[in-house]
Amino acid sequence: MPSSNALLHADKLTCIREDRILFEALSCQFNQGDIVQIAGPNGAGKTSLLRILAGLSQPFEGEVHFQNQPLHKNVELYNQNLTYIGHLAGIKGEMTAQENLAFYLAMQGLPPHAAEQTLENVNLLGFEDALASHLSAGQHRRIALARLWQCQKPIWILDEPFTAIDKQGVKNLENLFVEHAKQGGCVILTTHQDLAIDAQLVKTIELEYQLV
Amino acid sequence: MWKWLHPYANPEITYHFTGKLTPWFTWLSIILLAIGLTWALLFAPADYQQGESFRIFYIHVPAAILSMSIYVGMAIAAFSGLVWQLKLADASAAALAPVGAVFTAIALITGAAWGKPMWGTWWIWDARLTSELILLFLYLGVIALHNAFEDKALAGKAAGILAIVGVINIPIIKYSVEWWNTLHQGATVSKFGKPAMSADMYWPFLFCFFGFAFFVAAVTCLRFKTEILSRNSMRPWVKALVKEEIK
Amino acid sequence: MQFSSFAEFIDMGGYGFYVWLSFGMATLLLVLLVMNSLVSNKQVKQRIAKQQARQEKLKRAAKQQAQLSQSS
Amino acid sequence: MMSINIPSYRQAFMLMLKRDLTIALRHKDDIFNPLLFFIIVVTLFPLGIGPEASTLSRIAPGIIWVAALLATLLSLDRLFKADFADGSLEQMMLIPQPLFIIVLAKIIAHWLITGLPLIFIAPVLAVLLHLNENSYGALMITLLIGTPVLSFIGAIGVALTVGIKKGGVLLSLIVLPLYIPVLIFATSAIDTAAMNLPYSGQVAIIGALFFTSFTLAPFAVSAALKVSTN
Repeated sequence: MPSSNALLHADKLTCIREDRILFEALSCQFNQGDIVQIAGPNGAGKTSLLRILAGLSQPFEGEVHFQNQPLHKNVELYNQNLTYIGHLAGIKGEMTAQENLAFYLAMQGLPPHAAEQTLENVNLLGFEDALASHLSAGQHRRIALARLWQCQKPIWILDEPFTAIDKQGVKNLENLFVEHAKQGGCVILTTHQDLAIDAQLVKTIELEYQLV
Repeated sequence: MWKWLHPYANPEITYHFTGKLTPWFTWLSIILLAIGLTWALLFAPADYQQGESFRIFYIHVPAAILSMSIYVGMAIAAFSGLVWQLKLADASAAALAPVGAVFTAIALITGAAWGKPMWGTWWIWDARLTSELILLFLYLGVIALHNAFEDKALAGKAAGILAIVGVINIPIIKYSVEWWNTLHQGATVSKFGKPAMSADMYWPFLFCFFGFAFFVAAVTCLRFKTEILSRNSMRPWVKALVKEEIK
Repeated sequence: MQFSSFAEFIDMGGYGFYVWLSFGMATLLLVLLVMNSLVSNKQVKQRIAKQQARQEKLKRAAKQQAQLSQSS
Repeated sequence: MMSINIPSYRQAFMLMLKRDLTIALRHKDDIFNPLLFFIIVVTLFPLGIGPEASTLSRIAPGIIWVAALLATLLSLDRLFKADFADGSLEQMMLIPQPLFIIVLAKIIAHWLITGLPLIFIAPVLAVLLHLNENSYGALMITLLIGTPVLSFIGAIGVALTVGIKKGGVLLSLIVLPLYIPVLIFATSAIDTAAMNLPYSGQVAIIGALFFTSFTLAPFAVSAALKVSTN
């Protein structure tokens, strides 16, 4: 049974992709102040698990609960509390870095002028007016991640956030995660790198590649 | 309210239940069709206007009625699959689509073959033939969409949404085509008046209709079983069942 | 019985071609549908059997490797 | 819980609309290619059929409307495909506002970019096809309320096929049969107008189709997108 302060808990999730059971009857919970790393080899279902937790995919069986209520009953409330950044950065090449960020901030109810200042955090100052199609994949990812610095939503679900990010950037992100957790947030992420965060702060959920 | 449905939501139980029903449907269909078609071809009287060509009626009309009702049935199944998240309802919708398409094709072909001696041409843009043709397109769209997805559960959901959109459109399309038809052709083409059917025409028709209906049921059961298997291939019961059957 | 001879039955009062075309095409389509349903049923079962065989092979390989790493 | 002030439905709608229009205006091919296609298809007909004015004016409504259907179909792919490919669609699914608001904004943006230009160019093409002089009003009205219906219904088809790699042909198979009623009533309204008869009946029916698709399509699109992004 999940404890009452669980922000998010998964109840007996089963995920099936093209005739293969990725995981079965997986239960886990995420509390305020948690940094949870989902680990496992390629094809173990890390991304699928994150997408199910974010409400983007439906599990074959089982359910995700947010504040002890099934997800499908309060999608809007859940989405108010969730930031998900997946493999794809969701950056439009036809818009500038600043416009891209400003759009996502505005959808959270934040003023667009916050965008310029936030781009500084991800080392993109000077690129505000560059069309995103002229920027690299790493820079796209940094634009996408930039909104985390402004983000007031407690639950962060991040799929491989460190891909194509330089060392300093990774360090900044890690500091941000710790800060967020201290303020009562919850970070769920996958990564192939070792986190340089105090091991006591990080929980790990290990997914195995199942043969059958 | 839907609690009583629960055992049927279990794929294993449904699979075996369907397996038990299939032979009943098959035999009923064979018997009814044997009686109905023999009666229709040999013993039913010829129509006083259309002569012996009227015998096409015994296939054409059941096929046309079934083609429409299968689409509606498919949409209802898809709707319950979408609303109550019944995975088996999606599977049954997927099983129905090809059957419906075949009956639509039969209705079209027999309609054309009946039209040639009656109207002097294989095809006229008659309201009923036109809407039957559009119905065939709707079926083909559903089938093509279903085949385009690799994940069968997603395929069922997507095809289901299309079937529901289609069923909302069918009355609109039917109405618009009928209206278009009267506008452009007026009374120049005499449609078949509803033939006043005598009892010796009515009975063979009923036998044929129910024969085809049970045929639909039998084939749908078979396809439904296939769908259940392919969607549950990772389940132990499916593996055991397949191991037993393929030796 | 409406027909006095077999030839008359085939002729269908002059409409033979159309009547038999209808019945023939309908039968053909229905037979094709049944065949397709039977074949796809069989194919699905074969696919599942194949997949099962492959998984068992993988499992055995994994077991062997585990034993090897244990003994070394 | 931290307090978060989320934008209202109207604000979210406007944000989305503005974003899509900005992208389209910077990517001008999206506007001009379907328009060019529309013009070329219409010019092909006289070349294929012959230049007699009477024949052309007889079939002009059909040609213009069929070309409009095909041009809309061609432009539909852009509606969700780019957003699906770069991950923006996922982000839109996670916006706190109901999905149908976002969908509605995107469809309206699509119509403003592709449907509206068709309406402006259609009278010029009608001149080339010797459309009956009485019919111009009917042509404009049917295009004005008919092309949004095409966008709405088409959006359902795109939403269903967006995750499929070769969805182009499939899209036309799915969508074109659903376009038939609009085609029938629109061309008939134009024909009726040519005979100087009142065509308000047909326009009323297209209007009904417009409101039906306006209210129902966003929900169907939302459901379809959830399946496609799964």
